[in-house]
Parts: sequence; structure tokens; C-alpha cells
Amino acid sequence: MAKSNKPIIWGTFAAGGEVVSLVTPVIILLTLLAAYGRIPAGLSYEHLHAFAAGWFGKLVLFVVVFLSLWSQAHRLRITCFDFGLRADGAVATLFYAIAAATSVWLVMILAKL
Amino acid sequence: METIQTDVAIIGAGGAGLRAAIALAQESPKLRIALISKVYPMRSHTCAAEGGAAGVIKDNDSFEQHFHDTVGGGDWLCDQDAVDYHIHEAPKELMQLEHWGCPWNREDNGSVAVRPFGGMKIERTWFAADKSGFHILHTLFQTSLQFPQIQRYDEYFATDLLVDDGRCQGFTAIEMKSGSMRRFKAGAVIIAGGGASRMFPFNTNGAIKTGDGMAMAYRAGAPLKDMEFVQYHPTGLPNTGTLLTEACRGEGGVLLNKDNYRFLQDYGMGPETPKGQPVLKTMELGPRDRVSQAIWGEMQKGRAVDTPWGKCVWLDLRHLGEKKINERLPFVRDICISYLAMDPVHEMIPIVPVVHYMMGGIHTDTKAATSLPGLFAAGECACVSINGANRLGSNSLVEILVFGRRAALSAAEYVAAAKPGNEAALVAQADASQARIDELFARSSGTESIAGLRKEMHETMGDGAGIYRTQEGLAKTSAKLAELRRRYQNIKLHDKSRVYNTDLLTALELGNMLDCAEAVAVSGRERKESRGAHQRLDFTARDDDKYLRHSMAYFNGLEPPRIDYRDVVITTSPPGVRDYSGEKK
Amino acid sequence: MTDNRLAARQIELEILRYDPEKDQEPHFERYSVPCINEWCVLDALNHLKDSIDPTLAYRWSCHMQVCGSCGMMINGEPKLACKAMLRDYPDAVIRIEPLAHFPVERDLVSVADDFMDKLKRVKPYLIPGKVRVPTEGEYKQTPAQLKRYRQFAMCINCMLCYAACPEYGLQPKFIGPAAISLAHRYNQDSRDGGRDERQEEIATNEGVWECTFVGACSEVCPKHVDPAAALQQVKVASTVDWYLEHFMSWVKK
Amino acid sequence: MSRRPYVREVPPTSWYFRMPRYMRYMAREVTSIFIGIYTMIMVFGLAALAAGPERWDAFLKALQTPLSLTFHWLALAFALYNSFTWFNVAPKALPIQVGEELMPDIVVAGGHYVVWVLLSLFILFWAGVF
Ligand SMILES: Cc1cc2nc3c(=O)[nH]c(=O)nc-3n(C[C@H](O)[C@H](O)[C@H](O)COP(=O)(O)OP(=O)(O)OC[C@H]3O[C@@H](n4cnc5c(N)ncnc54)[C@H](O)[C@@H]3O)c2cc1C
Ligand code: SF4
Ligand code: F3S
Ligand code: FES
Repeated sequence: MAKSNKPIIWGTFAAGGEVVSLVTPVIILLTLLAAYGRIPAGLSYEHLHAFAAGWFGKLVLFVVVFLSLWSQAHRLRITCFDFGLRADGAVATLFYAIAAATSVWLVMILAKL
Repeated sequence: METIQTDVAIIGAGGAGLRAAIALAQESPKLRIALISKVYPMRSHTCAAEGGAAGVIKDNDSFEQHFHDTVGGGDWLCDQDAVDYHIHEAPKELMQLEHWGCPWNREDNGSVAVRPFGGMKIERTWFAADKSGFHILHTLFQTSLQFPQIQRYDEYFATDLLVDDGRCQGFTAIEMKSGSMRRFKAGAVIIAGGGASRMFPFNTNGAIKTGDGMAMAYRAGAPLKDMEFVQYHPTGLPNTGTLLTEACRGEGGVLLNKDNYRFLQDYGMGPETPKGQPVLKTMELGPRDRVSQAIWGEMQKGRAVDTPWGKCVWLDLRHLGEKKINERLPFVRDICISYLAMDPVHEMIPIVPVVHYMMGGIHTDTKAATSLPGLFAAGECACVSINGANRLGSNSLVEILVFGRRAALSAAEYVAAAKPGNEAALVAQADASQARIDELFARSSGTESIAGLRKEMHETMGDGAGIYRTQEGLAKTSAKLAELRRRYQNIKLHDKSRVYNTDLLTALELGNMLDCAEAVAVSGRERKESRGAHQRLDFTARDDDKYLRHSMAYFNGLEPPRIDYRDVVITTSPPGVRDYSGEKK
Repeated sequence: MTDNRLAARQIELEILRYDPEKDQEPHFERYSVPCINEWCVLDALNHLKDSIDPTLAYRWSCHMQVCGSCGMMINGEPKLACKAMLRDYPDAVIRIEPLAHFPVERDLVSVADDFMDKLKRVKPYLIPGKVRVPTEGEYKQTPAQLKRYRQFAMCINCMLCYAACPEYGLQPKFIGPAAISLAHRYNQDSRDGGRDERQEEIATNEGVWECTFVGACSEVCPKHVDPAAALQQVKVASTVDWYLEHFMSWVKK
Repeated sequence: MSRRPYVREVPPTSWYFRMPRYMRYMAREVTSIFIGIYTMIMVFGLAALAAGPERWDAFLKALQTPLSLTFHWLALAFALYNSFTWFNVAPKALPIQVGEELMPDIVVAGGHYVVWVLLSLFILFWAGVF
């Protein structure tokens, strides 16, 4: 039996897991504030755009979103398996393809900012 | 019946059996090895040993000291040539285990650490926390997995040896999962079947320790030696018999009677040592037989503690403190909490002496050969006479290694010269063995229950063959056992399914225990002296003139065994006085 | 000594019975067994076998939580029967089944072949890094180095973790918690140099990658081996390996 | 003499009802659905940001629908659950040994909580909530 190639995704899963655990709750909290119309100063267009346009902002956004994408894709794959969807190959292809496509899109967005 | 052909077959995959198998695989790589065990190897009772294994390695120690501790501890009933071999091989074997990965405790500089043990003048016990036997067994088992020559037959129950032409040439065994019998045809057979303490009502042994190996050899004509010497361990839990390791006392635990008095000083093991600072070979670190006998003495004098489980004395660990107990004796704490619902950090532990170890067993010479050609034996089932009348704690985990390997070397040598056997005669014997089992299944007239007979055996062994014995008690027990062995011929099997039939296996085990038990009682009845673990109220002194000899019990069908004697081998240490009174001397 | 400990109790044992020579499939049977509160479940079974039904088959030996024979499902949880104390089961009925996820040989006896094969596959023995012969003395190993693997060496092979791990139940090819933990035990040993060989078995899809970190294995382990931790550590190390091998092969060469 | 080991199949779609601990595990698994969707929302948000102020405002508006509110509350709950389970098990993957002793799990897990609180406060501060 050959060694597995799963580490390539698992690496992003583990790193993503750490990042997501640390920052996602607070980002969702901010989104909720915005959703209630109490948009904090930092989320105004000017502020956020200025942040996202800088190289540091781009880097942070890329790392957070990219890792989150891949780690959730990987976890969704396992979740499907655990719920009894046994077409693991197809499921994996689907989620990883979405993650890959979104990653490309993300890069394009960041490039435009 | 299917036949399994092999060069060397080993019955028993505990410490001794596994060590033998590895030695064969490494040192005679061409041989085929069959390793048979009624439980998966790592379930063998070696896993229960807690304290450790003795071997000289530190600079302050010497072979002479290990030799003298062992021979004196055995009340001079040891064969000194065997002891000599044992102590010299001991450090090599323990070092070999280290090289196989055994997680021995270490000193800060990375070398192996040793701890003190009862009856030893110098600390020389290698240990792996309070799980030494467990780690030894798993290290051996896991190491054995790398040798393809070792063919394992797990959960096979050996029933009878096959002997023709005066030589042992194999045995029959039941494959437990199917219930079918197999014939193992082997150039040589090594028995490493472990002890037999389950014949007593109250013991530290696992359910598998029913003396099957001893009984098989005994029935095939090999004598059982020194069977009257049964070791009581001083500190067992009064309800389950679970052992609390000697390391409890090695680490500084003390024994108290109901007046909170350290009574060992009244039994020649004083003077009292400061609490928590044990002194070797003194007080709580006296040998097992003496300490157990002292506890019995307190009970007789009415100074024991009454508990719901009967008379006990206290083992007090409280002064060691929670940290030390967790560090050094974590398992002891777990066991007390589980089985007594009490925590030794805060409460004293009630303890009683429990049957622990059989010094006696299949007679072997220093090469682990029995008196039946082609049959070798090692481990607790064998009696190579390094333990004499009382085993020192931490000698037997070494014995299983040293003599496990020794048996392998002898067997390999023997196989090289073995002649082919008479096939027809062996097949006929195997068929007879099968017929015996089939008859049990077919029998509808049986009236005796297995559990019932076992209970009666337990009662009579406890009554007549306990810590202190008398002529009358031993005679009564011998007679009772003869009766039970006759009644055993009429037992009834309830379970008639062949698959994993534990009813059948317990029946066979009971038969084996009864055979061994009778050897214990009759050998004891004939030994009219007190020595080591064999203490008689009617003959309180040691009698070297008459009994500085090994007793040899020969199987005699349904009749009681014939007892014979054999001289003890004495090389350098003439019989002396066993002194455990600190530095008083 | 306070003593409701010794209180007598009547307990209903509901036991899964299966005799392949008679039964098409397993069924429950109920026994009323007189017990003592300070007993463990194994004591109750032994009493049942001795005085009520001698045909019941189950494994046990040490009665001290170390041989690993007596694993069974007790009220749905994988437990050692000799560690499951009756006082912790206040209900009148206790339900006992053979270990989950293993085929039933008979009654409470499960088929352990699969575990034994897997154990052997992961090479759980010392493959020395620098070979030394015993006459040269011991490999030096400091207490700190000992500590790095000792916990993983405590496994008694009781297979409770396999009965708890749902991924093993769903995918029986999974090498499983105990075997991988034992491989890890040797990988972590300062004397060992066999990690590469073991990785061939455990860094595979059937190996550690079948584990989704459910963590049930560690919750049921009676010896605090914490197999879940071992498996995560193996995953981290295998991932580092993979990245080194594929993206930074020059590091090694 | 007939062995006939009986195999009890594990029901592939309902096994997790068997034990509470399996339900807890599945709850952790389910968090990935919410966090996954939320990640996509983030990407859409960024796209809106890149597309200019009107699109950004439209995005913020879209967040105010009841469906979005419900989702975000749920997402927050699941994300918290995810974070806590992650922190609690994090020590297992990377044991840290100081001298002889292994760092107790509680220290490593506790460290995670501390970092999490500080980081969250920092982000809130940065976003101008205080
Ligand atoms: C609780 C306890 C603590 C101990 N502590 C120490 C200690 O600290 N230091 C020390 O030196 N000693 C100690 N001892 C003693 C020591 O552990 C044993 O004497 C030793 O382990 C025996 O090993 P063995 O290989 O001979 O037998 P075992 O390990 O008992 O193995 C016997 C083997 O024979 C097999 N077998 C038996 N009958 C059959 C059959 N009919 N068919 C097939 N196979 C069969 C079994 O399956 C098993 O594999 C302790 C003993 C106990 C009980
Ligand atoms: S890891 Fe724990 S539960 Fe699993 S087999 Fe080992 S001791 Fe048993
Ligand atoms: S329960 Fe199973 S999935 Fe992994 S963490 Fe334990 S092996
Ligand atoms: S009987 Fe040995 S672990 Fe329970």
C-alpha cells in the first residue's frame, strides 16, 4: 500500500482549522453587527478598501480565506462520508474543485483591489 | 485429525514461552517453531507482574550477593549450580530486553535504574514503573512478531502430551474457536504453561493459571518437584486477592496491626526502621514467607483488624504522600479505588496474605530438560530449583527469560539428533485424547458439577495447605483431593456446542488443578519440617538431616502420587541461618 | 470502613447470546443475578457462569485490568468487565454485548484476528537506529526521552478503542487506533530508527488517514494511552514528510 | 464444529445515533457546512468590495435579510462550538515537552483560549467597535 497523498490537503486543513478557530467567530460577529445595520467604522467601504488594497491586507485576507476554503472543503468531504454518502471520490472532486475555482477567483479579486 | 508438523513446539506464550521462541528463531533460524497458547500471548499472566526483575548491574552490587540472597531466601533448598547460572545470565537477559525496547525506568544520566525488593541485600531490581511484567511481556511479544519462523497458534488449548519410545514427540490441542482437535507433531516440546495457584481459593493469579502444563507433564511421567512450597504474598486485597506489589513496601509503606503497631519487629525482623525510610532485608523488606507468617501470627493473637472481608492487617502508604504514590505506585492506587472503593492516599489499606506463586513444578535440570527425553520446561511451571523453599520477589521474571532461552537451546540441540517416531502409535494416542473429549460431550450420566468440585477443592486447599500446616490437616486434604479426583471422573458438561466451549475448558482445567493440588498436599504431608514457605505447626524446625532434599511427586493414576527425594546441589553455600534482623548481627 | 459497599443487590443482566451451532443470529437473554455492590461486572458474569448458566462464553484472565481479555460493551460503552464496577451502574438492568465492530464468534467472544494482523503489520518492535550489542551495555535513554513514548507503550491491546471508533466500524480496513499508536510508540523511542519502514504502513489511506479525529478511542481507553493524540501526531509528521518530499526534496538530498 | 462468526453491520447513515459522543462529533462535523458557506459569503463580500462602493453597500444590505440574520446567528454558534472543540483537542497534535515533563493539556488549550480572546479583541478594536 502506497503512502497517501492526503497530507497535501490535510496540511491546509490543519492550518485552516487553527486560523478558522481563532478568527472566524469574531468575523462572523462583525458581519452580524453589519447585518443589523450597525456597521462599525472599520467595515466602511473606505476603510476596508484601503486595508484590502495594501499588500499586508491582501496577504491576511488571502491566508484566512484560502485556508478556510480548503479546510472546510476537506471537512465537508468527511462530513458527507460520515452521513453515509459513500461516493468519496466524486464528493472529494466536487468540493476540491469548488475550492480550487474559488481560490482562483479569490486571487483575481485580490488582484483587482 | 489434522496434524501440524514442526521442529520445536512450545506450549505457553507467556514470558518463558515467548523468550524460548525468540531464542530459537534467532539462534537456530532454520527450525520451524510452533507457539501454542490458550490465550493471545499478551494476555498471559506475566502481564500482571508489577515489581520488577533482579539482575546485577550496579557497581555496588556483585554476583556473590545475588547468589547469597537467593540461596538464603530459598532456605537452602535451591540447587546452587542452577542459581549460579541464573544470576550470571540475569543481567544479560535484562540487557537484551533493553535492546528490544523494554521501557525500563532510568536514572537521570540515561542508564537503567534499580529499586529495592524484599529479601535482597542490595537494590538490584530493574523495573518499568509498577508494570514491569506487562512491559516485559509486550516487549517479548512484539519482538516475536518479526520472526516468520514462529508460527503462532493462539487460543489453542493443549490437552495431552504424546509419548512413545520413551520420548515426548508432540501433543494434542483443541482449537478453541472451532472446537476441533489438532495433533502437533514435534521433534521437541517445551512446556511454558505458567503456574497453578488457581487451585487455592484466594490468589493473585489470573484465571489461566491452572497448572495445565505441570499436569500434562506429570501425567506423562515427568515428576513434579517441591510442590509443597507455595508462596503467599503478604499484601493482597482481602476481597479479590488482587496483588499490591512489594514495591509498596519498597517505597516505604508500613504494616500495622489493629493497634497501629508495626508488628514485624516482634517476628525477628526488627529493629523498627523509621517510617518511610525502608532498610533492606529488615522489617517490611523481609522475605515474603516471613512477612506472611507474621501477619498470620497477628491474626492468631487477636491483633488483626476485623473488616467486612474477614481478618486483615493494615498497609499504610499515607505518609508517602499523593505525589509519590502517583509517581511510583499509580496502579496500586487505581486498584484500591476500583476494588475497595478507598483511596490509599487518605486511608489505610486492609490486606491479607494471598497465594501467589508455585515454587514447585516440573523437575528440570540446569539445562531445562525434564526427566522425559524430548520434553523441556521453563518458567513458573518448571522447577529448576533456583527458588528453593521460597522465591525472592523479582527472581521469577528473570527466571522466565534465562531458562526460557536455556530450554530453547537445549531443545534445538535435541532436535538436531532426534530420530523419527512411530507414527501409528502417536496417532493412536491422539485419537485416544480425542475420544476422551468426545466421551465428555456424549456423557449423559454425569452428576458432578465443575463449579461444585472446584469449590470443594478450594475449601480443602485453604483449610489444609495454607500458610501453616499440620499432619492432620494435610492428611485430610490429601484424602479429600483423592476423593475429588475420583468424583471428577463423573463430571457433567452443560455446554454441548463445540465452538469456543469454555465449559469444556474449565472442566479440563479443573482436572489439571486437581492433579497438581494432590501433589502439593501429599508432598507437604510427607515433608515433616518447616522450611521457607512450608511451615508446619507440628514440626517447627528446619531438619537438614532428613529434608535438605527435593521432594519428587510421581503420577500414579487415580492413586495418590508416589513421593521420592532428590539431593539438593550445594556448591559454595552450606545451610545457614536466615537472618532478617537488620544490622543487629 | 463504611459498608453499603458490601450491600447485596439483585441485578438483571441482559446478555447477547449467540451459538453458531444453534442460532441463526444473536439474541438477548436475561438473567437475574444476585450480586454484591462492590463487585465488578466480571464478578457478576463469573457468578452467573458458575451457578446459573455454565454455557455462557466470554474471555477473561487477570481480573486486574491488565491482560486486556475482558473487553465488552456494557450498556453500549466499550469497557473492561473487570473495571466496570457495579456501584457505577445504579440501574437494575445492565446490558452486555460483545465488542462492537468485530464479528461475534460466540456469545461475548469476538473474533480478534483482524486486530492481530494489523498489529503485526505496523512493525511494533524496536528497529535500532544505531545497532549496539547487549555486551556494550544499555542504550542511554534519559527520563525525558522515556516520557516521550511511555504513555503509548501502556496499551494492553484490549481493542476497546476499535469498538469505539466509528470510522473503524464504517471502514474495517482502517488499521485503527491501537496499532497505529504502537507504531508511534516505537517511532518516538530514542533508540529506534525504523520510522520509515512503519510509515509505509501507517502513512497510507488505510492507515492514519482513515482517522477523522472522532476522539472516541481516547475517551474509552482504560489505560490513558490517548490513541487519538498518537494519530494526530502521526498525521502532523506525515504531512511534514510529504511536503519535504514533494516540494523540498533538496532538503533531504 | 462449525464456526460461523456473525457480522453486525454498521448502519452507514444512522450510526451516529448510537452514542452521545458520536452526536457530539457529528455536531462538530456539521460546523463545516456553516463555516464553509460563510467562507463563500466572505469571498462574495470581497468581490463586492472590489467592484466598488455601490456593490459593497448592496452587499451590506443583502446581509440584513431575515434569512441572512438567521444564518449568521447559527453560523456564530457553530463557529464558537468549532473553536472550542478545536482548542480542547489542539494539545494532542503537538505535544510540547519542557525538560522531563510534557506540558499539561490544560496549559496548551488554555493558551489557545487566551490567544483567541486577545486576537478577537484586537480585531474588534481594529474594526472600530470600541
Ligand atoms: C500479580 C503477580 C505479580 C508478580 N510480580 C512479580 C514480580 O514483580 N517479579 C517477579 O519476578 N515475578 C513476579 N510474579 C511472578 C511472575 O510474573 C510469573 O511467575 C511469571 O510471569 C510466569 O511466567 P510464565 O511464562 O511461566 O507463565 P505465564 O505468563 O503465566 O504464561 C503461561 C502461558 O501458558 C499458556 N498455557 C497454559 N496452559 C495452557 C494450555 N493448556 N494450552 C495452551 N497454552 C497454555 C498460557 O496461555 C500462557 O500463554 C508475579 C506474579 C503475579 C501473579
Ligand atoms: S489504545 Fe487503549 S483502548 Fe486501545 S487497545 Fe490500547 S489500551 Fe485498549
Ligand atoms: S475514534 Fe477513530 S477516528 Fe481517529 S481519533 Fe480515534 S481513531
Ligand atoms: S480480566 Fe484482564 S483485563 Fe479484565
